[in-house]
Amino acid sequence: MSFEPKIVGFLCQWCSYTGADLAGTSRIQYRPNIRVIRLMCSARVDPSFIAKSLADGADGVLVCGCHPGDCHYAEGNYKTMRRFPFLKKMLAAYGIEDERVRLEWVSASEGQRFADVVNDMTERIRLLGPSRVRSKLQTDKAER
Amino acid sequence: MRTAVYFCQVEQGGAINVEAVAKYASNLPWVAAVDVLGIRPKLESSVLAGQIKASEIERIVIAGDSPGFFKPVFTRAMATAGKNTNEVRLASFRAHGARRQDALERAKAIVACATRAVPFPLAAVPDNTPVHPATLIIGGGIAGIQAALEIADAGKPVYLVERTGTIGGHMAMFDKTFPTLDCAACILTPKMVSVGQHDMIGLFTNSQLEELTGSPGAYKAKIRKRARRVDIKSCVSCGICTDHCPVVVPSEFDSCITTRKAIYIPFPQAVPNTYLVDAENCTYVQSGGKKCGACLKKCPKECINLNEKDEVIEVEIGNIILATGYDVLDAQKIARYGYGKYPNVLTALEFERLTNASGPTGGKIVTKTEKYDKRTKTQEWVFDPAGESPRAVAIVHCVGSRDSNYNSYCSRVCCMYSLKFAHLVKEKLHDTTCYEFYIDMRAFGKGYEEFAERIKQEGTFVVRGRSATVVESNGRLVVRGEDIIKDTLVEFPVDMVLLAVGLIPDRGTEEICRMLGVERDSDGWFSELDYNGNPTDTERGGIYVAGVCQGPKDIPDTVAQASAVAAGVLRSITSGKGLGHRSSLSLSEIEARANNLQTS
Amino acid sequence: MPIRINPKLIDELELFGSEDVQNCYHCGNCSAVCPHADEVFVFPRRSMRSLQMGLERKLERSIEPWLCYYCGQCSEQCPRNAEPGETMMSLRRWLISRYDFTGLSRLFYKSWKTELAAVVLIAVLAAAGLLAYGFGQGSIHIYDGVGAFLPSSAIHVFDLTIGSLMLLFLLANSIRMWWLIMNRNGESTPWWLYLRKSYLLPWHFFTQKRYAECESGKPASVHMPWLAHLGLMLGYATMLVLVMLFLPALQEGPQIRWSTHAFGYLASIGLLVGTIYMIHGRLKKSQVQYVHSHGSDWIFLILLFLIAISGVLQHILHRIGLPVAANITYVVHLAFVVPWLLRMPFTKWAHMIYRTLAMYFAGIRREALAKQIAVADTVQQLRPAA
Amino acid sequence: MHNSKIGVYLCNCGTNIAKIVDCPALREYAEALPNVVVSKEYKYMCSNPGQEMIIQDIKDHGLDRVVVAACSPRMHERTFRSAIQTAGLNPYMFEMANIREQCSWVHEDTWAATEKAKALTKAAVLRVLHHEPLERMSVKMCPSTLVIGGGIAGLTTALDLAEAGQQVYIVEKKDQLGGNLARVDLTAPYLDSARDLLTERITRVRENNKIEVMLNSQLKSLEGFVGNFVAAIQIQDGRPVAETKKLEVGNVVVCTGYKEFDAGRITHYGYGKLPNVITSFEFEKMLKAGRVETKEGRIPQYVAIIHCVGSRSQEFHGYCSRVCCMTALKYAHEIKSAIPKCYVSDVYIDMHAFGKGHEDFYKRTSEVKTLFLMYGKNERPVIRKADRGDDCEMLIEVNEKLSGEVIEIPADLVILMVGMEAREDSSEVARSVNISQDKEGWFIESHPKLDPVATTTDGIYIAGTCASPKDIPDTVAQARAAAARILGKIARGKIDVEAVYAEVNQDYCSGCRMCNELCPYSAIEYDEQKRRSKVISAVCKACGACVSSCPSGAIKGRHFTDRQIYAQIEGVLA
Repeated sequence: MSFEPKIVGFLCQWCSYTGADLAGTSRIQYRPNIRVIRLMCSARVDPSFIAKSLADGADGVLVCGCHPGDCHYAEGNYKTMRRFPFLKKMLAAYGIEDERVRLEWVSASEGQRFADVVNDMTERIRLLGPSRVRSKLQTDKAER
Repeated sequence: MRTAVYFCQVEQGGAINVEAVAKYASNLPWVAAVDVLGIRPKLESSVLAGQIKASEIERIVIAGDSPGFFKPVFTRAMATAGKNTNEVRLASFRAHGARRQDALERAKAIVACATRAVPFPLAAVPDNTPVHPATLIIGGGIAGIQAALEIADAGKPVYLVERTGTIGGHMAMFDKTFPTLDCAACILTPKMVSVGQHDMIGLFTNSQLEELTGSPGAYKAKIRKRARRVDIKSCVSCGICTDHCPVVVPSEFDSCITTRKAIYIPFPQAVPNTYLVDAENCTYVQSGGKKCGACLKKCPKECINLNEKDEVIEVEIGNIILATGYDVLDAQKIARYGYGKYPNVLTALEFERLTNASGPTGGKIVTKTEKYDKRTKTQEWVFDPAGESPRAVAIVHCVGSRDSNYNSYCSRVCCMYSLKFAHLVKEKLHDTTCYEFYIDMRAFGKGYEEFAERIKQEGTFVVRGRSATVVESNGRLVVRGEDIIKDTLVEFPVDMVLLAVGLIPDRGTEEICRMLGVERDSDGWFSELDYNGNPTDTERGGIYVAGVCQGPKDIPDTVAQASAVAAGVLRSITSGKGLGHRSSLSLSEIEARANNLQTS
Repeated sequence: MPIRINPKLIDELELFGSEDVQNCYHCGNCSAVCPHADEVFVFPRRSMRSLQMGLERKLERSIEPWLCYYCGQCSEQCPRNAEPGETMMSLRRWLISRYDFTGLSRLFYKSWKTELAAVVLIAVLAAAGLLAYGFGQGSIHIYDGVGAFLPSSAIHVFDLTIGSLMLLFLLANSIRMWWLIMNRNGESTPWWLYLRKSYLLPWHFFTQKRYAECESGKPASVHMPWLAHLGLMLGYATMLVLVMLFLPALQEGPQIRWSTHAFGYLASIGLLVGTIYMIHGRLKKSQVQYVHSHGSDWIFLILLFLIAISGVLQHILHRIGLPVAANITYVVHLAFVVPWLLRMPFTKWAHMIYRTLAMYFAGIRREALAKQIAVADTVQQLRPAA
Repeated sequence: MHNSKIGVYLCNCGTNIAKIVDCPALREYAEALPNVVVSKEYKYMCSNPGQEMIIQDIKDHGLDRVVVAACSPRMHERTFRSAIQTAGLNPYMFEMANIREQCSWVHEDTWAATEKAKALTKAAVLRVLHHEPLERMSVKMCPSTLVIGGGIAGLTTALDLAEAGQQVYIVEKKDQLGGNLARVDLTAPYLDSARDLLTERITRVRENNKIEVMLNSQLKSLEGFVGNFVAAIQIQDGRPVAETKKLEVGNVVVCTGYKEFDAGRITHYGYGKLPNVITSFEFEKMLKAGRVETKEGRIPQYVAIIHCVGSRSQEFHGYCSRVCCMTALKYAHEIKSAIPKCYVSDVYIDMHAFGKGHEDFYKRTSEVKTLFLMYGKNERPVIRKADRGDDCEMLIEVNEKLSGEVIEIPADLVILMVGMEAREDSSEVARSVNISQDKEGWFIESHPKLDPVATTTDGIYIAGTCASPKDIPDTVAQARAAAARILGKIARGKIDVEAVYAEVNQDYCSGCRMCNELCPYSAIEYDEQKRRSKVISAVCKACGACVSSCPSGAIKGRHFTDRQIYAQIEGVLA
């Protein structure tokens, strides 16, 4: 069987989760590899969520929020946006490929965009292959 | 105080019999002189000053439809005569609601107040009436939604009546909103959902007000709930019915650039989020149950009842809010723009849907392509996601607005949404040329001017001059206009023309006026009680106006007004004191009140 | 050097018939719908603007008002009822008064009563003079030949004298027009352009081609104004030639001499039909261009109609052998003709000449401008790339 | 927790879910999950029988947590929450797995969709295990309101509130009510009397015993939070020593208005040097006094009005002041009325005649032969003294756009339409009531479109021109909108605090104050003495921005705790 990536999605409930629902009501088909977790705001995404996801076997993590300027909480998405480069640097330092963690803006009317983002990300991660974070952690544990 | 009353009119055809009012004024004991000066009289301040001095006038009242237009010359005369210039008072018939022929008594009352130096709105306060706590809101657009939530959140019951199958109004159709470009759905749908789930809001979609009886504070409204023919409670919006419905009609929500079925949901995020049957196009309903019925057979939840009948319910209410919104001008009326003749001449709302991510092309901006329609067996121009992108787009402002041949007023939102269109085109198609034909760039709101500047910097060509004609030449559209700043005539070949059509009152406005006794202004919008002081109340007690139905407005102003209306409603409910019709006051009552106010 | 604006000009133009020019808010719709506006001559908006601001020199230099034939599309579609068509019309009147160095034109346009008084005065004087002359040397019972009341040879000389006078004035005014348009502001136009474009003069005069262009796009019934105008214009020109050059032949009778009379009849029909159509149109306000009528328009049309009808009448009376009636009618006819001819260079009639000249000048200016642009382009191309 | 009993309910949604997702398999899978005691599938869980089934099971099996795998929680979370509440459970002991909109409707492959549905259901089961019963709280709502500013906005708000029976305090800096409107004679576009409008308002305010007006006073400080503010007002009114008064208020409406642009900042207009170059407010004074004349007392033959003085320019303010165009047109009419033979030139950039009746007014102004002259944005008309021979006093040089000519406009009197700008004390006000300002100094609303009168600080509202320039009707509408908000809150009598908000664990908090800056709603206060931060739950909107950035991990986002999300992550990755 070919490699099927597992992607964890953190979606803000005002824009992106609504957008993902719209993809559903519009019956826009996309890859089944994403597993969505609903949050109030993308600013709630704690770096540990991403670390935990990767450690637990996710091959990719997608964070979606409202477009800049549209945040239900005025500027939560800007906070996410500013936090992200640092997080990415950290992940890079651990040898985690850049494309595994992605931040995207999806509005409530962008069902198609959500589907496109998921499809694109799935295919990119498929090319990257499975994440080795989990297996490494397990071998580390075993060695210890 | 010795007072002189002068009657002056700005225009021919004032409704009030000025002579009769003048006669009334001359009988007031402190009025020393009355003069009917007629229409646009040629007034000399020195002559007036002479009269003032001679008859020892201490106060002047100028009466008429718009007496303010003559105030400076009288003030000047008072100054020349060495009198107190503060004692020039206005008795404005128009401002205080003496607009119709039957308003003679009102006009007298206005003069009565002015001669006593009492502001008319202070004296003409109708008696308080007890108020029923429920409120009826007509129109489920952003104004109605906002007002409903304001009132319901205060714990007061609201009935929201909406003509179409869903609330949301025009705002739900928009892609992005100027000047912040945030997505309309993101900010509107949460509010719609709140309305749908609110305990205090009785939502009647697909319904209309049928009759209003009662008096301020205690109205009774008959609401016709047109048969939805789908049970709201049990429908799970699975969409199977739509898949099997054979009837295809243009989708109103998509400005008719796409189609829907006879059983349909207006749009995926509709509230209530269920399907409904368009009885006028349903084969089953039209054939009296003899034909079709495909949806009935296929519905897995059996929640379709095509034989459902309209229901008329009666509710008791204390206040009514009109939030009926607008329609857009039919662009076909202006033949020279070729709308309806050339497929790629679009109206603003059509473009909103085209560029919307949930629109027919997923937000891709394309020109129409000709396709063979198997159903109608004709060639039709449709939007196809695979269609060609326009290389050049012209956006024409003031289509039917600021034009005495159509709407003489400014529609207030077109400049900004046209700029937004240019931005959307430029954002999605970098190499596409955009032309904006405008007369005055009305970027007046918070952040609007900055937005306009930004659009210009993005490379959109703004042409000061209203484009006059659109013709087809060599397969492209040619837009002709005068570029006034560059002082030349221009003819731009483009692939798409967007018409910034103006706003007109909703088609149901007239009927509502008839039912509620609310007045309309000459352009057809609802008349407010007092342009400056009371922009949300009407002459009728307990009836308020909010949003565009009172005159074109953008979203922030509409929302502010909708909330403001809620203040009036909540004030009357919480204090238990509502206001009666202003017309319920007699002349003698107003005179008596003015006397009291004058002495106090 | 900044130009001083003159907010008072707009008031003055009202005397020439402009009405709502102040209403214009410059949307440019009129210029864009005008079938005659092009890259070089953008109007009527630009003329409206100059008028609003009182840019007199700019207006005096402008050819645009003459390029307009008042099809009325601009006025119909004007969003603010600023009546651009009527403004162009009143500007033409104003320009006529500006081209006229005597100042009479201005006097006439500003007050139709003055004009009417002048017409009546001259008519009475002319009638008196003609009667005195007639009774002095001939018999009221004889229309032509020996002892004729008004012998055609003498009238011919009289006509030619008055005609020359008129021509003189017209020439002087035309030169002034040329100076205002083509020379005052220091333009240098190569002389050969004047030669090259000279074909435009007869071309425009005889076809009224641009007027026809005006009507393009309108339904057939609306082509009438152009036809009426063309008929009137050609009829008038023909009659003028006949009277000035072939008067004896025209007046001889009672037999009908078809070689001249055929032209005379055609011309008369043109004049009568044209004037009647226009008077009717102005009364009924049947077309946009007939809605607003200045006093001078009425005097023009009524006088011309009276001349035509009295001319026809005296001709008929002569042919059916009523010499006394014919003579009296002839005196009346001439009494109308004399003031008509004399006021020709100062009034609406002059547009027949000015318009044709304007087309000619427009052709020249257009070419001169094209040359300038070409030179500028060449300079641009020759300049090394930055 | 480990003896929790969870019920899992799978909705077929007709065939909407069942067609793609293998529901029996999913049911079996769910049944095997830890702590799950019941797992059922049903055709329509949201239907009455479906809900009844859950309620019955809660009673029969003693369930303490419920998971429903069905449609989007946006659709039916509320339905099921109230169902389990009926059965006596706390509504937050519930979680939904979205297996329709985000699974069966978007995937075609049964196996993959079923796997996904399993993961989502497991995530919900694991998550719900960590749910805690949450209660909605409420805090008291003080019904009185503080209105800062006694202009038309403040008066309108105060009246709406007081006439609804609520106590209002108006704090006015000046010695009289009326604000900038008191300086105006007539209003555009109908030339109605501004004084009548104000007199009506002020009389009503004076007569209302629910309104206390404090003149010559200022807000010194504001403490507390929505419903429970304490305002310190410094009153100078006629007293030798300022008195400070403490007021308990529930809400504050800021209606501090604007100040006019100082025309002296623009040198090329010669304001202050040329005696007959005056500002619009100086002209209003002339109109009120009935003396439209030059400083020398002559009647002007030419008057020029220049628009956008200080507005719409790169140098001064980029924004449009929104009222000047109509005011200028009003002046044109007034001048024509006072001096019929006067020639009025109106020098503008774009004519902003956008409101009701405005375009008509503009046309009327044209009809009375006002000469409209257009200049370009960021270009400068220059005013100079006329020469001796001229019939006017000054000449204005403008590059006129509609004619393309550089022209000179004769003028005896020049009126500069000065724009609006934020008051110099606005930053002080902003600080004391804790709201923010944009770069021009205007107060920022909570949402420019959907919440134009609220601010990000709960209980603080802004109305009128302190938020941005606007005309009288728009100001009045905003003022009333603010009153509506407050009336709504007062009507409820208390402030309902959503059960979902953030909490700071006082033991873990290091007092670094990172969260204080982060919170867009100023919902986190810092206790200087304890050196700890604390969330005002009544103000918190539960976005969770503070939770994820607390370096000490001291902040807990209720119902979105780290533990709950971790469990969910574990679930989806199983």
